Amino acid sequence: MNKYLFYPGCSMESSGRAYGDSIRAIVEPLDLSFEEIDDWNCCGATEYLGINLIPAYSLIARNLALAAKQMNGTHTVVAPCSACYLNLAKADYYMQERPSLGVKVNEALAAGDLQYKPGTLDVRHLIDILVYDVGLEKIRSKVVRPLHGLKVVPYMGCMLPRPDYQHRWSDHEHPTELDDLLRALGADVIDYPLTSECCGGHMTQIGPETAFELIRRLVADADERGAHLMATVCPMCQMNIDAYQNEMNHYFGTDYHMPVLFFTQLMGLAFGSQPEELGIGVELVSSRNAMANIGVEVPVTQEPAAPRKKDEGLPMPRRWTKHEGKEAVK
Amino acid sequence: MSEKKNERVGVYVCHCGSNIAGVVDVVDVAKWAQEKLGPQGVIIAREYKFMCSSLGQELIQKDIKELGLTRIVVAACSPHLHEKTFRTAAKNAGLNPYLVELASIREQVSWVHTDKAVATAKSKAVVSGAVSRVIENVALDEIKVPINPNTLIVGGGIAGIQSALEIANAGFHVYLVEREPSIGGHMAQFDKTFPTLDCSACILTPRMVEAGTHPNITLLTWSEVVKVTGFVGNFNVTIKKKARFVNEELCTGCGICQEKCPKKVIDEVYEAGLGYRKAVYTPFAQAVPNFPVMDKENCTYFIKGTCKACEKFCPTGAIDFKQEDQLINIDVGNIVLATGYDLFDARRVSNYGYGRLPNVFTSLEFERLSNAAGPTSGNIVLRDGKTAPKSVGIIHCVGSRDKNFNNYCSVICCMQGLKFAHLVHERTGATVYNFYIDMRTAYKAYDEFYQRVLEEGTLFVRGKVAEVTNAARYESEKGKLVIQVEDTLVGKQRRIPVDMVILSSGLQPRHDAKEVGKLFGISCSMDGWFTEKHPKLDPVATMTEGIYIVGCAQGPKDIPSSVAQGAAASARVLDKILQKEVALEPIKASVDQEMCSGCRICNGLCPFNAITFLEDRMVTEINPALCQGCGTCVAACPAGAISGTGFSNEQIIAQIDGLLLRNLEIQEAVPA
Amino acid sequence: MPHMTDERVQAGLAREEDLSLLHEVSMKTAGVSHLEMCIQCGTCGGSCPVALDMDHTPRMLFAMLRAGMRDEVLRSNTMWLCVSCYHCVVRCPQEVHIADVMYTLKSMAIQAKLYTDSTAPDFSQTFIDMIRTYGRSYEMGLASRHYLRHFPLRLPGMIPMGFGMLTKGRMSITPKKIKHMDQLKKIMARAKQLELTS
Amino acid sequence: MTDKIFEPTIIGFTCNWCSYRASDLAGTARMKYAPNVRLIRMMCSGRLDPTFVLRALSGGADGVMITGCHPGECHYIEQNYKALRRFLLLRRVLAGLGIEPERVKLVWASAAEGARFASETTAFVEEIRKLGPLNWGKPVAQLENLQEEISKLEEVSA
Repeated sequence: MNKYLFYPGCSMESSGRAYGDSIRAIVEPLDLSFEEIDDWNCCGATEYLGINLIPAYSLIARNLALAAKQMNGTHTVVAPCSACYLNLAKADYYMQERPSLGVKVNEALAAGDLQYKPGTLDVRHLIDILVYDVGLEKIRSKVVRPLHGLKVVPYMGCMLPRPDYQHRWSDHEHPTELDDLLRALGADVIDYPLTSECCGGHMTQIGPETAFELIRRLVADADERGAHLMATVCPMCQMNIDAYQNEMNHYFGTDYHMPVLFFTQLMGLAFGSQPEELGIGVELVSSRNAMANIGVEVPVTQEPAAPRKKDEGLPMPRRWTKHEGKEAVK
Repeated sequence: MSEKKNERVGVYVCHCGSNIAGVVDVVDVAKWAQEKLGPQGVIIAREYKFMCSSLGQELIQKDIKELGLTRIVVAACSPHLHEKTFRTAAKNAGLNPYLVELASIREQVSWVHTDKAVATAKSKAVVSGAVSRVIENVALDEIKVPINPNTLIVGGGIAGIQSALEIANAGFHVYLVEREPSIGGHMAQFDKTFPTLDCSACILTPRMVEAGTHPNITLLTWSEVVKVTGFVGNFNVTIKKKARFVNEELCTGCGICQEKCPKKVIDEVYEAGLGYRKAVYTPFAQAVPNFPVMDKENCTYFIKGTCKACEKFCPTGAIDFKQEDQLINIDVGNIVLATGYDLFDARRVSNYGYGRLPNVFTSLEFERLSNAAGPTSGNIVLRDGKTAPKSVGIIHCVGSRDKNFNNYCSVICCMQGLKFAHLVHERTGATVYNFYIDMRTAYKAYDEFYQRVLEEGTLFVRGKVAEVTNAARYESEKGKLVIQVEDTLVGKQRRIPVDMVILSSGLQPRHDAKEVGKLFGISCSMDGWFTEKHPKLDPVATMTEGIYIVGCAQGPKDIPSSVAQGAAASARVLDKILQKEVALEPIKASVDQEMCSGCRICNGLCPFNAITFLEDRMVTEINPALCQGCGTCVAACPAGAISGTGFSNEQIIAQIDGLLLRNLEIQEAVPA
Repeated sequence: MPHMTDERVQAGLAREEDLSLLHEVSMKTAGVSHLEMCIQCGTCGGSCPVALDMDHTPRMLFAMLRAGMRDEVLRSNTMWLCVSCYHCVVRCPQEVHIADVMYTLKSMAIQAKLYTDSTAPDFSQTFIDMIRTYGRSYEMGLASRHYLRHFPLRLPGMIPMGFGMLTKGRMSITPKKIKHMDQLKKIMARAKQLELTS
Repeated sequence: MTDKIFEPTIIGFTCNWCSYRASDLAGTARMKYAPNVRLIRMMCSGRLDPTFVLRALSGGADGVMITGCHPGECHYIEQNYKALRRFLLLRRVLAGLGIEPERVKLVWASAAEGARFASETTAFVEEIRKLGPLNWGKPVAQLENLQEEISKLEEVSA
């Protein structure tokens, strides 16, 4: 049983409820034990950093300090939300890079009888744990209902692979962790060039037109590539693309219907859980048609897009892998 | 520590114009030395504007003669700059050159500190250390060794070829070692050369042939240096000649074996992965030598045990499947490294899509595409092998000037990008965009070439390209590669759809440069290029005497500079050869066998195998010819039986005391 | 000693007195900003997904910082449009912490009251008010308060979405609160003090 | 005197090929660093006899900085590893003598790392400043006996 400290983040209890439900469904088959950080608080998302520096980092660091107190046998904090993951990782990193910041943040924490020594914890995202600790082999072994026939675009979003302080990801631009994981579930993974583009973040709140354009780009390209649905790793991405898709369609006069599910929901399905246990159905852009492709729920079929023909031509260079990079640097 | 010595020391403090005098009160330092260090033996201390000038040197020489000085301290720049100057001056005045010490008060004081009082005080301490030390110096004689007139050149690109020809033409023998089956290097892959657009093969192949047939050049291709021992004038080198599986005595280079070989493989080296070759092959038609090599990994016979088509058809019976790697041992006096560069792996810049988006090409791929002898016979086409592009984007600085990759300018990429623009215009009539951060065309006739390309109608966009994507955002972008960039001169983000993208990839050190450096005992810079002895005044020599570096092994450069360096290194080698012998620094360790207890602690410490234990007498001995003078054994000897010239315990301890001004205390406690 | 980037000043490579505005921004930014290293290549402006809506690209903003154009910089909408996608940050050849500099410029603009559109600062303020009260974010309260103030006309259009979120259990009507609100308040009060004195 | 900032005196040992050249480069590039270190050039950090360090510390130095080529980059192939071993041993001996082992620091700097040389020097001066003056008045003769101890321990070296 692999133990981790768990920082759920605010949306796990509300807009990202389906994420929380589906995580609970996969934890057991994968022998994972997540221990929630006691009395954690909001990380401040991207809002606090733009107002004050020290309060913003102190808010984040309270969670790190609480987690450090709760360490017993593990020093890894898992965050399923990309924004939370980034904020926690960032505070840990900058408190080291700029020692004067670390000193001040600790001074603030001291007012609440807390302290945090940067570098104490390893802050990691859920998918990082699944791909690199649990391993694709084990995930593959738990699949009882392969997702053959489900055309998925893997959408990693921006705050996960970047800025990547601890060099955890395969690539900043086109990370392949989610592709690999979905493939292990048997899904038909579509190469998605926009995998790490932004969903609009908080712009849905403060500049909706700007956000709609970003959502349009993502949805239009996924649609163009014949995807049945998008798989995401972040509750903010899910919320923006799912909840604002209708608004976006209205704004541009388009008619896209691109469901967005959490990757853990797809894992749960593949592991044999029932759709309702996984929060499938709470999305606003219904995945009903998409799910029909793998015989889940109501059998309303959607036409699959014709596969492209590959022409013979000049040979292509091999694709770059991080592994190669490490060798070259050596 | 030691008994009082009666040496007559002269101290000379250099102003170095204002370089030192601007921060250090040199007059005060000299005055202090004369007063305070007088009891130590300083009988004269002077300051002078430029000690290294001939007048400055004469000043010292005059004092040596007139005041009978027996020791000299020059407080000036780093010993790496002028130690030799002042040693020679002393020698010419009849004083043993090793009785001169330099105290660095420029690189270590005036250039790095700002507070005058502190800098002056530190200078005094540094001078005091040097005075204490020089008193313990002993006269040494240079060791002269004969120079072997043969030269090894590693790397058969244009720099190595040039270097080899210069030395061979002067009448001395050269071993030219090349890792690939043919000499020619990267230049053999190019189509045209900037700025004159000479055909690369046309100007290179005559040189290759000359090197291949020169009576003074032994060409060892498909070979690698595996071991180097010895020192300047007397290197012993082991070279591995890899099995070619083709008998060079019998092969006529007719090419039938290549024709008949059924195994096609992607040619990752010469064709930059864009074309194919056979398992038995010469990389290109003009290869020198023209004997093919067999690629064991891909040969059907070696994999499956049957085939031998080449053997069946070879008219002279030159195919030899039983051939084995051979070790060749040679003696040479000097070594020139011309090992070249690797192209930056553009796949690492994943936002440019190379390796993911088919119609993104690297510079070397484009060279092959545009080369009449290349896989498309010089037709510039997309990766489908047939469609000509209607619009082409050329991206500069790929992997260069970027802290995420290589933090230096690769020098050639701007001109290379301009050359590509010209060739695309000329061959396809396509619209061409060049994306640059800064246009660097600083060399003879280079900027004129830029203007020519401007005149041809190339569209220049100043901005480092952010990404190349196949995710169309608008209808007009569908099926295209979109280059997204900030046009910094307009201040707006632009998305430019094109059919083809060429990445002007930078140059980087050979992947094995570090190991090669270690093999030859030279160091690499932070970026991985071989380090020259002096960046301005000694650009082809290295810290290791007798080893020279030329061409891109030393840093990114174009063909003219590589050729110039090749020739420059040859001049340095010929200079050494013609002197017939070389003087070595007499910094060596030796064992006082009376004091040696035979404990053998030192025995395992020497990486040069200079230490041997004499079983019969139970003492250790050091071979001065092999000793490199590092002093590790000196430091380790518990009996104090090993001493090292130039850096003896007495010298270093005296210097420590001097630096801490303990010499003053002692004098005060015990008046002389 | 004032620190541009501590190491570089000590090594004599950067002089902070020439670049006072740039230095100020750098100092107020988390981590080591490397702002003085910008070579104006435009990677940031090229990478930005929302550059088209910005009045100045980030690159131009950095040039303006160098030129000491304080008011023009703080009045710009650039930082308010930043979506923190970090594309520019990982691509920047000079390792400038662009996204963090944007946060700094937001806070400087708020202090100088130089932003032209208050939607973004208000949203941030509302958001952190929620956190200061509950310790957690409260989407229902946030969305309704924010939309009511800034997009009242849009609110009816948002109702189906809000309704959907509610019926599907994705938004709760009551906020959650952490246990040790007192502790968090003490920390935040001290942090605010430190912010003012630094 | 008491309220004056303590300016430590430090002896630095450099090797001829990497770290001394790094200090030269720091000079050529006019990088500024703390003026408290006085350098001694040796051919290799492997030449460092622990006696030298003890001599410096007993003779008035407050700290000693030992510098050499990066591991694997030694001009003499691997002698800097021997310096590393001696350094570790030396720190133990110092601790045994009641001296803060932090007073001796080992820094690797290649010939290209002028900036590193400068920043490491400044950092070390600050570390020693925090430790305060050493004022080690023990007679030198006593220390020299230690050399024998150290050499014996060195037999482990390959």
